Amino acid sequence: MTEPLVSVRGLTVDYEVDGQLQRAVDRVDFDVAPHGALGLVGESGSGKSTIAFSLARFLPAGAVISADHLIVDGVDVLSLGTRALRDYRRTRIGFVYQEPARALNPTRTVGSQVAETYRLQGLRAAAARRATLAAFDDVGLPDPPQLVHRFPHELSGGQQQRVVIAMALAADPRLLILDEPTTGLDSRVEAEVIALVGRLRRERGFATLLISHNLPLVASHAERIGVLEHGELVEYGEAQDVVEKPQHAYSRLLVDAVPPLDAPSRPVVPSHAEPLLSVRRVTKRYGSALALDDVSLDIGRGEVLGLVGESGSGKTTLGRVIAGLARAEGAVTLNTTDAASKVPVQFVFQSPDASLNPRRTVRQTLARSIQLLHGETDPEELALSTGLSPDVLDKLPDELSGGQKQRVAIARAFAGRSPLVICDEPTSALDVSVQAKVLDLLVELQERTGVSYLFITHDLAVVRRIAHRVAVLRHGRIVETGSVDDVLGDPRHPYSASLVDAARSLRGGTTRSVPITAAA
Amino acid sequence: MTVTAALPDAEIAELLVSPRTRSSRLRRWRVLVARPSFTISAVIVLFWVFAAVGWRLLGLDPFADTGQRLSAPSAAHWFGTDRIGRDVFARVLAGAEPALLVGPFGAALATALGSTLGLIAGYRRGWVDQLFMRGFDIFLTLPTLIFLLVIVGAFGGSPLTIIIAVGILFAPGIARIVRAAVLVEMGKQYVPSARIQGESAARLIFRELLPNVWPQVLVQATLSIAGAIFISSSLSFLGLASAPPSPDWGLAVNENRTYLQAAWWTLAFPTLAIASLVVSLNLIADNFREVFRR
Amino acid sequence: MTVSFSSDANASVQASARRGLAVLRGRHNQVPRLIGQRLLQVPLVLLVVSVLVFWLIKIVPGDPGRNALGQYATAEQVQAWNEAHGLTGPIVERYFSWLIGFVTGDWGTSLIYGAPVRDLVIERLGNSLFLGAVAFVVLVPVAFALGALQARREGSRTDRALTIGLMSLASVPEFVVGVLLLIVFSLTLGWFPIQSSISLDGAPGDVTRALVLPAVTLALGYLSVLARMTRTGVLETLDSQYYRTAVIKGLHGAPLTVGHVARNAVIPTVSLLGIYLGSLLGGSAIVETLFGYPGLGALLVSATVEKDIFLLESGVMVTGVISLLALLLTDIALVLIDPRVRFEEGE
Amino acid sequence: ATSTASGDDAEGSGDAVYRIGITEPGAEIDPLTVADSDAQLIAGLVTEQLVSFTADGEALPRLATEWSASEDGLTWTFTLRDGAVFNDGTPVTAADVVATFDAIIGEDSVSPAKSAFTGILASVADAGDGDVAFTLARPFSDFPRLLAGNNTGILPADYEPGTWLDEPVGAGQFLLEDYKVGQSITFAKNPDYWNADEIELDGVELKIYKDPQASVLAFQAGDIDRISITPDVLATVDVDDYDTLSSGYSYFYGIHLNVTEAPFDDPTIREALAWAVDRQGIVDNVYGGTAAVGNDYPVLPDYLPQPEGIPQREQDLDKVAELLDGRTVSFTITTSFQLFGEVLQQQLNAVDGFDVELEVLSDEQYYAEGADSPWLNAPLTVTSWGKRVPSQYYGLFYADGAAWNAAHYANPELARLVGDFDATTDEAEREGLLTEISQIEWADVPTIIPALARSEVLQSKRVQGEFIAPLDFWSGYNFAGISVEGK
Ligand SMILES: Nc1ncnc2c1ncn2[C@@H]1O[C@H](COP(=O)(O)OP(=O)(O)OP(=O)(O)O)[C@@H](O)[C@H]1O
Ligand SMILES: Nc1ncnc2c1ncn2[C@@H]1O[C@H](COP(=O)(O)OP(=O)(O)OP(=O)(O)O)[C@@H](O)[C@H]1O
Ligand SMILES: [Mg+2]
Ligand SMILES: [Mg+2]
Repeated sequence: MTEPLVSVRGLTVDYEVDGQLQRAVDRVDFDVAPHGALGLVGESGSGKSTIAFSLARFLPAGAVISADHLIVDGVDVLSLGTRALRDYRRTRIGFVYQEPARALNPTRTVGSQVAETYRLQGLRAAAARRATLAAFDDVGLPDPPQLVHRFPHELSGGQQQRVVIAMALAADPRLLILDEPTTGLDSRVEAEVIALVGRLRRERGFATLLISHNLPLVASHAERIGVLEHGELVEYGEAQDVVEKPQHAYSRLLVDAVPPLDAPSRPVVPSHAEPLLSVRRVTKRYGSALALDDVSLDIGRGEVLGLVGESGSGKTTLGRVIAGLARAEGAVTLNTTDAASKVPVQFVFQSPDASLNPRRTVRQTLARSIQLLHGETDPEELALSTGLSPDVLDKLPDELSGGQKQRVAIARAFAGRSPLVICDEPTSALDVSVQAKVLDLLVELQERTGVSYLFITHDLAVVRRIAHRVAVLRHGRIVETGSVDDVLGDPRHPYSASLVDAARSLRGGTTRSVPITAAA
Repeated sequence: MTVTAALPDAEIAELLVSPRTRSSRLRRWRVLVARPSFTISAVIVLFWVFAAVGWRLLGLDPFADTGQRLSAPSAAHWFGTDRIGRDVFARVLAGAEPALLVGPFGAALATALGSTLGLIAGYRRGWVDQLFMRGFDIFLTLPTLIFLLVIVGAFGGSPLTIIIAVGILFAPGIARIVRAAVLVEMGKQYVPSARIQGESAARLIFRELLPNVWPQVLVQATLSIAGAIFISSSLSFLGLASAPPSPDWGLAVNENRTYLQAAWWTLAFPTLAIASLVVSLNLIADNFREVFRR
Repeated sequence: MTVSFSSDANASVQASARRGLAVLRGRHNQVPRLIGQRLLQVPLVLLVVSVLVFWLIKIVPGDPGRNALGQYATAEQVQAWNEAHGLTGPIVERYFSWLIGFVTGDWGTSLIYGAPVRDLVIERLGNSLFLGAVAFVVLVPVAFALGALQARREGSRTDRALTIGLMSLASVPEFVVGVLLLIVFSLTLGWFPIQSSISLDGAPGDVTRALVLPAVTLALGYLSVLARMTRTGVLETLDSQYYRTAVIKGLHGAPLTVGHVARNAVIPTVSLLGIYLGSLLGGSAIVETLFGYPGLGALLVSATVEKDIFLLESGVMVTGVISLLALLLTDIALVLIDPRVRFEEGE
Repeated sequence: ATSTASGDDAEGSGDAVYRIGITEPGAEIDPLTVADSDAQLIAGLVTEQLVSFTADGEALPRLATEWSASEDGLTWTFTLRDGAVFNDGTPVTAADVVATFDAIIGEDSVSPAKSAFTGILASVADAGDGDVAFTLARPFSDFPRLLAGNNTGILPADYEPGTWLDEPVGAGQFLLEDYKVGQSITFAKNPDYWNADEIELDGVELKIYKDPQASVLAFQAGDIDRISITPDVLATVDVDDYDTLSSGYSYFYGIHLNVTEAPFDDPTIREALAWAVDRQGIVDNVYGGTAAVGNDYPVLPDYLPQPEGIPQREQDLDKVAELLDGRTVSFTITTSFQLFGEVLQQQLNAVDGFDVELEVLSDEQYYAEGADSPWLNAPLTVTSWGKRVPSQYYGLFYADGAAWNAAHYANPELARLVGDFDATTDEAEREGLLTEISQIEWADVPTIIPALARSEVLQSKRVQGEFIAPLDFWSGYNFAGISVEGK
């Protein structure tokens, strides 16, 4: 056996909270081989990100980290001086941060932020620019020469995430740490990105640490998998073993919770004479770029319309137009009869992080929503109904894990009775077990209250679970609509077909076969 | 091996309160009170508040001639005496009254006015913004002095007048800063999130946006206190208004500045009084920020 | 009930036409628009200000004739003097005659100095711009550096000490700070002249020596506020995820501070800078008075107190243009620094 | 010469320049209308008057070499100096003198000097042979003093009012070389001055300090050669390092009591107030000792004659108690001189029976135009008065209907006595009349004059020679015999 690239023994991290230590990671041991790939899975708050940051030795003030040893590429990370630490970060590791929207500096173009990393590697300006364009291309960003000049807020969520990946790869690291790198991506791009990472890993010879709550995804990439629960590594072994013969109860839970792609879909809702929502010939431009191109669709009462499409296809934009948050050409008509629903459309935003006011507690947010939407519940009840424990109520968004934030965002939309809820990837940040629960919840809520959803997602399994009908969006155009079974089972449009294929292949193999590049 | 991460000073670690805690407010208060810079500052501010309210009860006479002109600090006159023989200690304590009237209230008025207008301008943008901003521009362009002269000329130099003058004078600047901060906040998702729930503009402005621009507002508020205390002194520097024999700190600074070389105590103690108040308020604000971060 | 969100097609077409090429979208286009808009608004603002000044100065106590002729002149003489100097008659008429004169370049004669207002104002303006620019150049880097240092060491002794120092400084009025500086550096050490009545064409050494103390006093007056704002801004930035990302990238030193901290931290401070720049360039009455520096600020104070309306109006117009330009600059800077900032009504 | 940096390049070039700090003149400079002392100084260095006075009150011939009054005291004839020329080279003639005074007393004159001559000077005429005849409306024995008043510098007959700064004309000691508005004014010696031989200076520089503290610092640093003594200057500067020039009495502050309204319509209250004031305290606290205790009549101590035998008022609390008889008097002091107001208020509030408020106004507010101007209407005002002869003060603020009679006081007896006094030239008779006048003013107390102030200055030791009189218009800003160490 060769010397491992990463060798961790007895890693323990405590956060200092009001003068008391709270353990986040408890004596964790693992290795990563020089070109190896380790996957870490675990529920929200189990310490995954903390481990990732420990490897970069970048923990917030107040964190105390200790380990018997923590070696990366022959470097004893915990003993580095300031300068050495800087060099270590610059040359040995790449880091893909969990929340791309916040990992990018809002005041600078995305291109300059990636080029900066190349400059750090010693490239000259022109070379760095060229390398940036190439890297954008590599991670599947459209039209790089134009995109590099955009600011983060002008990109779609998936595009932002890809920029962050490109930025991490630019460092040409020995160890690439990916902390939930694909949460915002559709299944096809997700697969592509993972394949890309896998390919680059082999080509350039770096090791990866992939963190995700998406077990199939991790399994498709990693050789070994570690399962974390409450800061402890409860299972650690070959990927295949973990997925096929999970030992620990929690691992089993994770495996079982993966939504099957061929589960029975919900029957189509018999169409009313008058749809709840009708969108006619909506066109939206950002500058000269078309984000929506002549989109028309209907949603019936009590119907869930799944909206799928690759990243940047205009899903969020359509949602915003329907909600009245963005102006566009065309007509959006909502026929509500329920006079009580003062606020007819609710929105669960793609990035819950930004959609919660950082200075208001969960309780304040929920209470206000209940008030505004004339709900008949109270914050406690609302929190419980979305699987939030009541003690989060007095926390501020920054004190919540990603999953919790998303649940707050969902809870908020259901604070009252709005006939239409637009869910923009509401489960993308959730770990599978929670995701399943939330989906159950959303279905239950929908059935109980009879609202309609426009359900935006890139996860076809999720669509199958929740949607009655599905619409496929590509480059701002609806390329296919129909029942879930029709579109997913027998896609007519080649683009739909490729989406379905990608999803299947990613899930089909539970070992680390990488579907898209399998031929290679 | 144990490494404390990214921590310049062990002391801070102890004082820093991390997010994601279950800690109660009470606990944070305890941390706050344990910090010397907070406690001392609080004591100083309280001291001045008591002085402002209760100096008469102490039997001090800030107006009488003690018979000794410009005598240096001594046991009889702790802070010495001034050019017409008044006890500087008595004057400094009594001066807390006008200072605490004009400073905090003037600053509060300016901050309330400025941040409200700034919030509205930044939130509404478009023509409302243009209208407000050009309105502020008028105030920023109009010489301060004319403004003060008109106000003081028309209404005299009473504390109330000065408070109003400070309020009107400082508001446009604060408004601009708040507006700039709001313009940035408007780019964040929580604004449409609230709007889509049918949140009213007023609540959006004051409940959603205001807490997020609060740090800037707070800085402006604490800083305008000193400015407010000085309005009267600057006015009297330019020979425009004065209210002798008021022991007002600002006025004292101007009245005695010509004795800087000859009788430093007449100038130093009122200045120290102002500084102690302003510094304390700022330190209190700092500590709050650090302990109740987020 | 039918709720319709039918959108305004026209507006969005216009919007897209305005924005032009995708690459140039947003900020590059906002700037010319901003400038164009402001060029229309600035004269309007000035017009309002000039009317206000003309009207408000009436309320200011004092009478130019009495000021000129003193205590012993009779009321009739004062009246005659005022008449001779065109200070009587309907205010509207006088305003328009001033306005027409001003626009056509005839700014009138100063009542106090008996000199042409235009020469007086233009000369002083030059001096004020010079001093203000020097003070600004001294002020901004120092304030930013101190604020940043404090933020990096938040809660430390350095931070506390600087807070105490800066806030104490903010608690001492300019005219005391200035006198202290004069006593130490001019009287005791003899490094700088007591009075800074300079002529800008003098020997560079002399000009510099004369400028140091007023510029420093001026800068100190704004230092604490600016440093404090910077501190707050930097603190917010250091809390951000993108800052952490940049650190993990291995960035450090200038690229980190300039690229990922300075820009973002400076956003809330920018509008303050505009106000400061305006007031620095427009002259500071107190510093000029203390140091005898021939700037616009003190001139305007004299003009106000002595009710020299022609001098005052022209001076106000000139300083007004300066401060409005400074404010415009800040708005431009804001757009350039933060691409998210939009001045139009949001979508 | 421009003044850079410390502004001492005049010294640098080796010139002997006397440097004075002034505050900014508050109005356009025209010798005929200048009103504030700084503007007067600027004009006075360039222009020359007919006569001037020494600190002791002795008359000095300037453009006039001799003068005399007619028997009836109604005509004064002044003989002009031969060979005196204006700085543009034209000789000073009787026509110029006539034109100057016509401009002052003329119908449409805006010269503040006009009020000094109103009711006294009827007309001026060229009497031939270089003589000028002044015809008076009533006899006025102190007439030559009026010719040393402000605005009395002789200007050419063709002088156009308002053009002086363009062409600073005059027959005085210096030539105005450079006027930098708001900064400094430089003067060079006038080689054609009639007394040029005695002017040893190469020039004078007036430096403008807008802030008094700046001028103290400048004086300490040696940038200027003189500074007026005030309490803060005395406290700050080491007096021994400088020469103290104790010049004549030149002004006082009068406390005017409105006798037509409560509380000061009651003479006992006015008197009580006069006995309550601690005059020495005012001399010390307000003037830093550079004043004499006053006795409520406006006769400066260096004026001749002096009233005799009127008891000096001093603070006498028993008398106050007796006069007030248990009453408590409340009123407000209105003034633009803060220190005086503060000290007075402090003194009175320390006396039983007085409850005094203070209102300090800016000069502009205090001397506001209009019928309700504070300085002429408030119940108790404190106003400054410059050097005058006693009967002029009568005309200023005691005479019934006088424009500045803030006390609203009237006494026909006093009017008669002042008329007699002005008409008399006999010294003994004048002393008697002045005593009677002063006695009335003392007893009626329309105005309390607690102190009479001297202009005292500190002067750098580099200055040699003694000023004959203070630098003031009545002394003709006389620089004869003054020199400074060159460098
Ligand atoms: N700065 C901090 N201060 C105190 N506690 C923290 C801090 N950051 C994380 N924690 C705590 O440490 C634990 C692990 O957090 P971590 O972010 O590593 O979880 P995670 O597995 O990445 O979760 P998620 O999937 O939601 O991102 C959590 O209980 C969290 O509350
Ligand atoms: N403010 C903006 N300015 C310019 N272009 C924008 C802006 N917002 C979005 N776009 C562009 O519009 C297109 C559609 O974006 P949208 O956010 O609707 O995508 P999406 O389908 O939601 O993608 P994802 O699944 O990645 O979230 C993308 O190409 C994006 O770059
Ligand atoms: Mg995480
Ligand atoms: Mg999206």
